[in-house]
Amino acid sequence: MSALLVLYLLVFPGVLFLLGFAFFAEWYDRKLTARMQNRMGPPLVQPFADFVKLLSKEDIVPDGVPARLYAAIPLFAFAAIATAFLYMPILGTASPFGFGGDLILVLYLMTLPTILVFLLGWTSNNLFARLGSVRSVSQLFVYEVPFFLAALGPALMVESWAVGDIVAAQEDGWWAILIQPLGFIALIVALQAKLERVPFDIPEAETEIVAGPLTELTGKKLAVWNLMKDMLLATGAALAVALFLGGPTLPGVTFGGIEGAFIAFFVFLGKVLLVLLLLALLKAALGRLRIDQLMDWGWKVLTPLALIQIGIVLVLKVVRVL
Amino acid sequence: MLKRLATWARKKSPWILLFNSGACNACDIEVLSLITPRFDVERLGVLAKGTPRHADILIVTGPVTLKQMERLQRIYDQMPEPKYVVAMGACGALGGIFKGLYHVVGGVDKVIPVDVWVGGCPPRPDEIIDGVVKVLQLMDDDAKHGGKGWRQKPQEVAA
Amino acid sequence: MPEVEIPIGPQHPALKEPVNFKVIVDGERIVRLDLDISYNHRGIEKAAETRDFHKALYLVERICGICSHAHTTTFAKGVEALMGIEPPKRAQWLRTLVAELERIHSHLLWLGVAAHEIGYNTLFMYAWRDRETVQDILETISGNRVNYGMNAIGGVRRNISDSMRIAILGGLRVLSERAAYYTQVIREEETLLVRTRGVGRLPTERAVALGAVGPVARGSDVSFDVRRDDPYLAYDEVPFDVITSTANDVFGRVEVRAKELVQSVQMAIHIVENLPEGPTMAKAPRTAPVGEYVSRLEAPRGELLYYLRTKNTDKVDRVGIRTPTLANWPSVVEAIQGHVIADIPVVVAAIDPCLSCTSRMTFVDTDGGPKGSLSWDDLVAYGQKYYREKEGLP
Amino acid sequence: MTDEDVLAKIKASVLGLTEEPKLARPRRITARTTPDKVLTVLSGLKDAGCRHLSAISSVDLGDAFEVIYHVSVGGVLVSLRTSLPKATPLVPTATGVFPVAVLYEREAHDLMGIEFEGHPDPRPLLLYEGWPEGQYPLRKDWKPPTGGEKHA
Repeated sequence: MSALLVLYLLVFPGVLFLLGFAFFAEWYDRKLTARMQNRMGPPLVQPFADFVKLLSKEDIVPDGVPARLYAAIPLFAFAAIATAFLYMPILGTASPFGFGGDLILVLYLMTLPTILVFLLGWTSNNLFARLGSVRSVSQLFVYEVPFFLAALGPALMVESWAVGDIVAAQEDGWWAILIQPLGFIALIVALQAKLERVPFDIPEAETEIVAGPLTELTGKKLAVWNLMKDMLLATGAALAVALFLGGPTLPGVTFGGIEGAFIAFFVFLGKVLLVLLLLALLKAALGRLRIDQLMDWGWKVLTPLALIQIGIVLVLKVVRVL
Repeated sequence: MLKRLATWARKKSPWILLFNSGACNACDIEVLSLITPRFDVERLGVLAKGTPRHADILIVTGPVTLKQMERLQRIYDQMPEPKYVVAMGACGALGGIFKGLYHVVGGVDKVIPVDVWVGGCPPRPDEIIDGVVKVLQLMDDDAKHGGKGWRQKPQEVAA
Repeated sequence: MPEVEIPIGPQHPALKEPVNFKVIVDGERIVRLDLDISYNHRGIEKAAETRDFHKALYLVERICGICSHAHTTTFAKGVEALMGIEPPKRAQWLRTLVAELERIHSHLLWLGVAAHEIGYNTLFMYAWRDRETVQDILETISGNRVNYGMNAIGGVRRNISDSMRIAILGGLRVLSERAAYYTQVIREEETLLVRTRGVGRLPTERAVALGAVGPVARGSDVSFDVRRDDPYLAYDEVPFDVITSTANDVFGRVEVRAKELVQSVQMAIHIVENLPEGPTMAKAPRTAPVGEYVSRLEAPRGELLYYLRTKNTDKVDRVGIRTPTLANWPSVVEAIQGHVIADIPVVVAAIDPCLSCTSRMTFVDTDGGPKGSLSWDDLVAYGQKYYREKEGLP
Repeated sequence: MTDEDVLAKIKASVLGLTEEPKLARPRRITARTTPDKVLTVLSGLKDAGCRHLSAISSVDLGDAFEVIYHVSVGGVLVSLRTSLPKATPLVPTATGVFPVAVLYEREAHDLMGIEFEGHPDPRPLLLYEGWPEGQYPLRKDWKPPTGGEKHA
């Protein structure tokens, strides 16, 4: 049994698959955005080529920067996201590592990169990086709260903190998105902000402060950081699918054994592509917000949206409908 | 094997950085129209990057004015190896129509080593893409000869 | 409050050209802007004195790639006035046609770059895709996408055949739909409005006092357009009206440029449809008599002024060039006061700076307060406090 | 405002002109004054309606310098000319009357060496930091030290 577990950990839905899945997610996102902008877009192999090229580039550490810490930060972020992905149900309604409170763990692990971006920007001894890191932390407050609240909805509905139970409850076709559409919208928008993509890419606002915290990052560190970003995109989409779209299950379709896992995987993949399409649409259709506009918008629209959703779920719970 | 993979990756994702060292911005708008729908270099893997740290190819437009001289030098030093420089248009080569003016130094190669010159005033976007492709071929040759040392200096070629 | 000085440029992704902003900020709020633009000063005025008229024409064309035709037309028009010759009617109309096509090309370019500055890349891609249509038209006429080389002393070097006329009219019809689409986009697109409305305020009397020109002045309700007030070429025979907006801010400038885009397309169609027949070149003498002349023209960015002085030789004795962006810089410094850093690219892009044109000019706010630098602990403390107050307020 | 109205208005209300303003070409009026009366003439022109300072040109006539203020109302452009002695090219700054003049004066100072008395910020404008002091490239007698090639 443990050999299968190690195989699960390292090869299939584990690290190796996650790398491929992350590159695919980035290619899919860039290709969609390019097609929406009437352009051709990069070839499938592009993210992999970017990654290998960056690995082979010279690794410059600017003076006045703690070299070891600076090199370690991208690896921390990489490890955090890799573990978060393990708890995503892909082959069945629950991942073998799932336990009682794994939703909380996943949410915490997905917050870690933003804190590390702040540390990265701060230690890189560059004015733009410092300004970018201050912005990314300021932006952290705006989207973390609605992100947690939106994730709270389905957990409240099923009264359990395990992603596996949430997916199992949705097996009968009653996907959380049907009952909690507001929660889904809040989660998608907060996810876009967490990934710091347009319209929320204020910390790396290319046209304002060069590349924000990433200004001084080069070579291997930049390669790992970009890879971590892609994995965060893939994990975020997988979480959205698990919580709101019933994970790898289809109403009325249940197969055991190998075929079940096989079908479950493709169902999961289809739904993730749908979520990625939504994110790419957001990215192509909107321009960047200003930091103070984001603050007002976050507190006055995003958080209330999630709160209302929680309220509705509570009322439904009391009325015993669920 | 690893070396071939690295060279293949470098050829597949050349990130460019545009630096205007005193040009009349005709070359700049032609380089910019590379990333727009009609020419779209993203399909070749080319991305326009904002910081020298992330860039592989530095595209310099214009004759180097005295004021831009040491800034151009600083930008070039900040770029990680292996780095390449494309000098754009007649100005990048020998100062073009601005040659001999009191505030102009002349060609880009007076300040930093240049790998590829793209002719024209301004060169058409497809000529610029051809310039980038030539840099990619240079990457191949450099990988075979281990670094840039094998190349003849332009003066030697002329002699 | 101690201020932090943030240098943006001269190499910066937002700026396609070298300008260096020393931004004095207070957390995110801009206290003062000190900009230094002379990175691509090449000394063109000195060189023009050593070249005869025809060679100087080529030099003057390369002052700025986007408004090259404006520069050559102003120079040629000035020298012709000094020589006392008048280019034939058809040449005047062709010059006006290329001038309007260049205005379309420049406004579309600006629309894309301004959208890119606020991170709205899709509009950047769309605007530049449509700009290719204008560049195709210019290429059919003059053989080159940028730096067309249309002008010569005494007339125009290229002519339009009937087959070209059909192709041009086809392209212009496509453009008129696109221009109408863009005027609608800038008025309704929420993310654009949020970033342009109320940003970079410039009341009318300040615009006049600060000598603003072109869409920047017209965006603050100053009705001043050289094409109407000081008519030249064929502008007195081509119907057009001067567009102004009373918004007095970045949105006003955006609106003026979008409407001018629509109008330039109509003017170009009008010119191509009733182009007079006749020769396109007039015989020009080798030398120009002693004299002075101030030649003015409405370039895409505003009033371009050439002071020409000749003394009976085939060379210009003195040429003083004042470009539109040079006159618009004080308006930027005034309009940016009190905004956040995120607004710098938007406000700067709103005057559509053409730095190769300017290639001169530094301006420092005259009430210069003490400059200090902030250690990063203060910066962190200040940044957080700034936002807590901000959040605390609403 | 046609050319004649502007001309008439200037003749009537602007004082300090040393010469009779005349209509040199359509919509171009030329006038002349002495350096010390420049400010009075400029504010007179401004009150007469010419509120837009288009440009300030500086010319090296060989034996003297000439500073020309181009002020315009609508289409009509008034070129006010003052000549300055070669040795001491000094004229009061016009930033009081036209704030935008600070730019044009700095350009004239940088390239032609004309001093503007009371200028708020006489830092170098166009030339790079390492430019040798006292070298004014646009003067007729100025030759680039090394033939315009490498300078640094």
